[in-house]
Amino acid sequence: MATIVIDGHTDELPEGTTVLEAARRHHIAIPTLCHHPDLTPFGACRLCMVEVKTDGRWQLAASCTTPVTDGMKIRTDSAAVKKSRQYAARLLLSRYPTTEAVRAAARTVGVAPPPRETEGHDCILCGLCVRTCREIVGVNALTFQDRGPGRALDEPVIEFRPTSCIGCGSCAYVCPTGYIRMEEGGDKRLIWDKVFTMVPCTVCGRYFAPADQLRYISRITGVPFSELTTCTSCR
Amino acid sequence: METLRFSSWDGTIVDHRQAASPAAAALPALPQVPEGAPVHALMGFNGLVVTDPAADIPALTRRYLTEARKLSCGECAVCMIGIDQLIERLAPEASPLGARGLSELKTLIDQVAVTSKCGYGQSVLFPVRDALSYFTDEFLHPAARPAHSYLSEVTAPCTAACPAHLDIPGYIELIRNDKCPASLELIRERCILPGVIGRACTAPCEAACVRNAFDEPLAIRLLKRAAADYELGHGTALSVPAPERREKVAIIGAGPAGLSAAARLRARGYRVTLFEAMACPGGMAVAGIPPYRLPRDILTHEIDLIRRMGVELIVNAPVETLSMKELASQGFQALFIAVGAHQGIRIGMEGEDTGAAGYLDGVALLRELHLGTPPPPSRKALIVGGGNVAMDCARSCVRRGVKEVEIIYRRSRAEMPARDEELREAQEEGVTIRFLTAPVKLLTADGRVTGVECRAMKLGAPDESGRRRPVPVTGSEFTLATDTLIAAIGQRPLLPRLLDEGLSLTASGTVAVDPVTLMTGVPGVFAGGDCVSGPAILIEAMAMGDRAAESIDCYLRGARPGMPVSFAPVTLAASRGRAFVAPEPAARVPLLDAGRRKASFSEVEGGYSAPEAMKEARRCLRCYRLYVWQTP
Amino acid sequence: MKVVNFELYAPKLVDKGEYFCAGHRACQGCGEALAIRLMCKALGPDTVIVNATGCMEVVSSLYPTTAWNLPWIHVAFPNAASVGSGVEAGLKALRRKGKIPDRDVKTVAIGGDGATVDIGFQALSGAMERGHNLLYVCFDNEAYMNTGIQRSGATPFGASTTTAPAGKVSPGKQVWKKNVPEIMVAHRVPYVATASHSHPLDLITKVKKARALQGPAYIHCLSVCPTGWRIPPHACIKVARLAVETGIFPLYEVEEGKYRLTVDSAPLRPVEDYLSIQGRFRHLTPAHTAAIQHRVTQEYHTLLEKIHHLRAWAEVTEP
Amino acid sequence: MSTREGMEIAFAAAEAAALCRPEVIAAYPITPNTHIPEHLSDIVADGRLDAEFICVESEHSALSACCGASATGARVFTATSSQGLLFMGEVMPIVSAMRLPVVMALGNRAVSAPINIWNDHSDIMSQRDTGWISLFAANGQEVIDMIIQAFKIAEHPHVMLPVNVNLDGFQLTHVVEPMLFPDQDEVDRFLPPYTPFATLHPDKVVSMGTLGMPDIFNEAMQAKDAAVIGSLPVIEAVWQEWERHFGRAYEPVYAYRTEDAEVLLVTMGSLSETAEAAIDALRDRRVPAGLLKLRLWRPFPREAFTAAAKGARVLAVMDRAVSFGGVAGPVGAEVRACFYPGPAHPLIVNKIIGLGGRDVTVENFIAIVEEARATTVQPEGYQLYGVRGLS
Repeated sequence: MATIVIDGHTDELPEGTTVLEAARRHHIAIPTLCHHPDLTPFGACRLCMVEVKTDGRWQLAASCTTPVTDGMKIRTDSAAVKKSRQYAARLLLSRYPTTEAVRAAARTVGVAPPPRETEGHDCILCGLCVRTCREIVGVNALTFQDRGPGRALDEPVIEFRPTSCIGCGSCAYVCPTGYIRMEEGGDKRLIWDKVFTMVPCTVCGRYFAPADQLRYISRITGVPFSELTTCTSCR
Repeated sequence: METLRFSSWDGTIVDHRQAASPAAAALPALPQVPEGAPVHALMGFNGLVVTDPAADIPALTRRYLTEARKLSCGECAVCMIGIDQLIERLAPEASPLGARGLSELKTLIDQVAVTSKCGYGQSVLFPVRDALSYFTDEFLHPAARPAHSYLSEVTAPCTAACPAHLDIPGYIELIRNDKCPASLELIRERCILPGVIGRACTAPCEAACVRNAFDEPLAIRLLKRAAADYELGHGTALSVPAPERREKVAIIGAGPAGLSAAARLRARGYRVTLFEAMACPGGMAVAGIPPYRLPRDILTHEIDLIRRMGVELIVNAPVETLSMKELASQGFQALFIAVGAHQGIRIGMEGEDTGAAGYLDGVALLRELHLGTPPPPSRKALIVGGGNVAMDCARSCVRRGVKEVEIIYRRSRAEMPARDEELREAQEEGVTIRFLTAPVKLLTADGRVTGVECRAMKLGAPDESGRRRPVPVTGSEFTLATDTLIAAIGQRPLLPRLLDEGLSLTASGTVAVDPVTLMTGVPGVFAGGDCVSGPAILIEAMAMGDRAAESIDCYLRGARPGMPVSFAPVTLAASRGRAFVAPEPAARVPLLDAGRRKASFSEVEGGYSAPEAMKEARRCLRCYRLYVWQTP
Repeated sequence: MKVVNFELYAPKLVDKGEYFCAGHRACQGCGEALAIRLMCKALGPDTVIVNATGCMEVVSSLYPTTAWNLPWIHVAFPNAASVGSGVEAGLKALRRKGKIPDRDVKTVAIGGDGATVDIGFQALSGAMERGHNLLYVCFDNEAYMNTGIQRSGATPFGASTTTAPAGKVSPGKQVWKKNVPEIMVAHRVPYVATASHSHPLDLITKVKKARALQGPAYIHCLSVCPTGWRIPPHACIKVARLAVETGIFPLYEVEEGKYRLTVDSAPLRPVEDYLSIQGRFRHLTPAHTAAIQHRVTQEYHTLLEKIHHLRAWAEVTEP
Repeated sequence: MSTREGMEIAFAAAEAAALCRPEVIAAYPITPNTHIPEHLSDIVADGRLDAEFICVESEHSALSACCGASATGARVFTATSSQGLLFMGEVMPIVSAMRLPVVMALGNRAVSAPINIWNDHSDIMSQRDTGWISLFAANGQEVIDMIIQAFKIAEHPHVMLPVNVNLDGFQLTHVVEPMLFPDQDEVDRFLPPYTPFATLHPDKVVSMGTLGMPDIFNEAMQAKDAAVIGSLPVIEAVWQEWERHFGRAYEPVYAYRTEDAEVLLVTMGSLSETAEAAIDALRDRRVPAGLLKLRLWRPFPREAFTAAAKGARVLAVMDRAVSFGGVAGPVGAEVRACFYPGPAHPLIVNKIIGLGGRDVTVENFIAIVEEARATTVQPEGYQLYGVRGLS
């Protein structure tokens, strides 16, 4: 257990709890764009900055990726914290000025978004889809492209591997900006520009899941494919 | 860089711009640029250094930012977008900054430094801030300047510490992004035996890892191994580009240096023949490194990949049988000597040369153990020496059932070259160590070793190696009984016949070569690896193999190899970044338990699973260090 | 984005917290209790619930017990929206004056169809018109179930209820269901949506959207009542899904006047599939069914017309 | 330091409410209270008061919104009249049962039909038993004072009940009077910020307004009743504190020239002023008459009243609402009840006067007193005074 002081409240938490979780326990509002309680913290959006004190001096830290340590002091509303959140918001806005999720987040930290011409659905590289695909679905169909010496890419993008994707659509569900789109019609589903064939429910005939997805489930669970072709509401 | 006009290196400001005659102030430790490149100014991760009035700082800054952006991963909101904004606002065509704009940019830089996700973003913009703070006028009132040319280099503390200068943050990031094949490809660019190095390397990179300051270093070696292990399951082939070249190159010694050079040259299309004295290739990797650290199938697999490139391998071709003339007559235009250092060095004690049974040379013992007919196990073994060879001998003896294994070392633990985990694991396996003890006389009876007379030592002043020199304590002699004594205090190369053909040796008995080209006195004959450097680690030998391949290629094409920028004098670990790093210990790998280890030669250390590797890779702070030089 | 078929993995991402807790006294297979539980998960802890009188208030708050792990208030039958207005105004004023922590606590008023489309309608209309930062969710089980299945303005044509029973001369309710979502659209509130507990992630997504915006929003959620609809409890989800798949209760949303179908059920199944398995429609003749089919098809096409041809207010107002 | 100013009393009521810094105001226009919310919305619009003014779509919603707002811990004010109060009727007992300290200015007006916008007390009497504390003001100054006092009473931890301050429609609401307006800081000293014991906020989760089965309903009602009865000493204490702060004394029953009086008039609200004039005239003619002015209607100050009435032979009790088919008007019945059982009780004459704005003059009161003096046996029931074609 680690004893911490967060905005004046003393609390004892199990090791490994993040500062963000600690704050939420105390109803301390901290803005986030890339955080999801069921996924590994990623620290992309930098909106959840707080100040922590572990070795005598206050330092800014991303609350979602910072685990509490015994004796840690945390403040979530200092001038420095506000300033850093506002800068992160400004930078995000400068790159994604029309993305509603970003605009909303900016407002929460007191930064007025610029007047909007059109509504955009940008990829803000929050990594929620990558982590969902990896940790919830377990197929790693999405990854970040790496950048570094000799691997000069103009823009970082999220890389889609059609071969691994099972078309479950969880990435589209978790995407905060609507950038990942998924369309359906009849027995087809389109996602990330890949077309999936849907399987009809043996009972109600509703096209309820992509064949690839059921094959995947069949493979990891050992349940025969034929037993998976009944939709959840008919099971 | 001759006279210093301005420097903000490490944040210490030295400003001689107003001084009538620029004082010959000491330049901060900087990377060495290849000769013949006059430098006006340098912008590096840790500051700005100006040596020439002609330097155009705004231009340098823009160039630096352009280079910096290429390294920004874009995985956090501040670093790349921040750099983009700076590029935009500092562009020549951008609207004038004004004092206010300037200070806004400085605040922006400060914010990026404290809120960035990785070590790169936290440190990369300090020099830009310095430029804005100390060359304000040049930014506020831009003047037309003649165009400069630029030179830029990227390294990292780990990369610089690695003899082969692997792009470590690069391949770690690829692993983190679940791209083991791409990662392995990147590793292979500078390390042709990743599986071997991933197991048997002493990993100087880990010692240099910035994370040492916060918790513990990245498990860089194990990550490399993870990438290699992944490939074992999936399989790849090393490519040879057309067109094939007609020139033939002979390489003597299929050790790490020879194999590396062979692979590189083959990859360039040359026809390569490897001559190996022993029955199988691998050199020290196979003869010196015990299988419990480096399973043979791994080595074989990676050597096979090289052979499949079309490298001809001739084993059981002892050095004695080879001569330059013959090779030349067989049409080899170039020769690379990489015979290693397999000749154990004498301890230099009384009775050493009596050839008494039970007195063994460490490397010879290991060679026998791993390749030939090992001597019958004894009751007790004394090993003399404090290096990894000594450790290997000791641990191998344990595995061969020797009841009592003791190491004698004439200095203390602090000076001992052996790796910590080697020593720890050896002690776990029951090996005992006697520090500050030197053998002075080998005791024998009817041609058999019966014991050794030793003398206690104490530490004196440091010697040229920087380690404290052991000084005998007079009258401290004592005797240790043993039936086996193994000398493992070092090795030197053995190359009888080639010597007669014009090779010259250095004082320390290694082959003398040109430090840049690695060419020996004999044109077309190059040398590298342990036989040049003396006993060193695998990756060092391989790096030399690569360099040799490079200059052999140049030699055959009649070019001269370029000298790379050297970061030797620079401390890369210290950066001006002051952001918070959450402590997170490295992911552990399973070790075979001591009991089972002693019984067998099977691999002691386990590896990471893919998810474990990705988790560990997330700890990397990505400490890329960027340097941009402005030259006329 | 269509969320109809996420059911296999995305549910793992739904909030694990329980705000409408087990142990309440709702009937077996109560669709409304399920819908409320899902709604609360989407809303999260920073929420105040204002509950109109009705089943949910009765089953969840029997003194001295409560199923609510969120701040909750019940005042009366007709006024959830106006109590909600007061709660919203109170929180707004106290936050502005620094008397409560400075963070966005959402006020959510909930009521059944009686409390929403009948007795509470004036209060609802007023609250929406005043533009409070208030989300109103109607859980529509198509009759006054709490008082014993009396007919409401939301009861569908042909359903038999205790005050509009099927008799020798009457086929149950003889007029059509009041279309309150459309009336809410007419209020020009930023967000109006229909939802159903048979499509949990669709429901959650819509509640999250409504929760995020600062202003009035209305969600009309179909909530199957096995007791009142005369169906076995286990058929609850299936019947709700059939309501969507037959086009009787299409799932759509209206953002700034822009219509969007969130679940595309084309081709529609015959209403027969839906009606025939419910006791409340048992008495319907083929003629009745045909009439209902006609009406449903017509309504559905009207909706599609709006989706394909209606421009959002933003588009209309911007040059 | 208070300032004297002439102003329409409805406006003064609004100013008084504003001095109490309410956080939420919800009201719906209805004659004759309309000027109160109108002026309050002016004050909010001018930024003199930082509050949320909710322009609800009905009185029912007005009181509902007040209920919700008060539940969050906000200080809440509303105002209405007549039909509006009756439309609030459903929520009235809920507010008091949920112990929400809402304060209401009630511009008393007759209840339809025939529709009539003028003053009497039938609106408040119809809501008599909802568990609200009811204060009656006799003039503009009392309106100002009572509204400020009302918040202090309502929010007292031992009370926690809603309070309505009754001011007669037109007779008070639309009359311009010179009044003393306390300074803001004086009011702040007298009335500290409201500290609720339970609020609707995620930081401390509570359920309010739960279902009560028969096994606890009696107890709930008993608790509510105890609270209303228990508020009496608090009200008296608040009034004493008021006197210390502002020098104006208040008591539940105000006795005017009652020394050795044979007849006592009993009035509530604005008619008391007319009654005082009548008493003066009678005293000039050596008639031993006095006046008891009821300022507190709920809880009814029984002991104070009987003590004040001690020694009088006849009580002439004025009612301004009819309890059709009852034994007396609401006040009449209350007064009778509070003497029973008792060793001796005065004769009680019960007149119902001034319905729907019918004028009541000094002469009327003099006549009523004369009739009372002539009374020797307890008369039956009650009389609607001055009905044309009768008497």
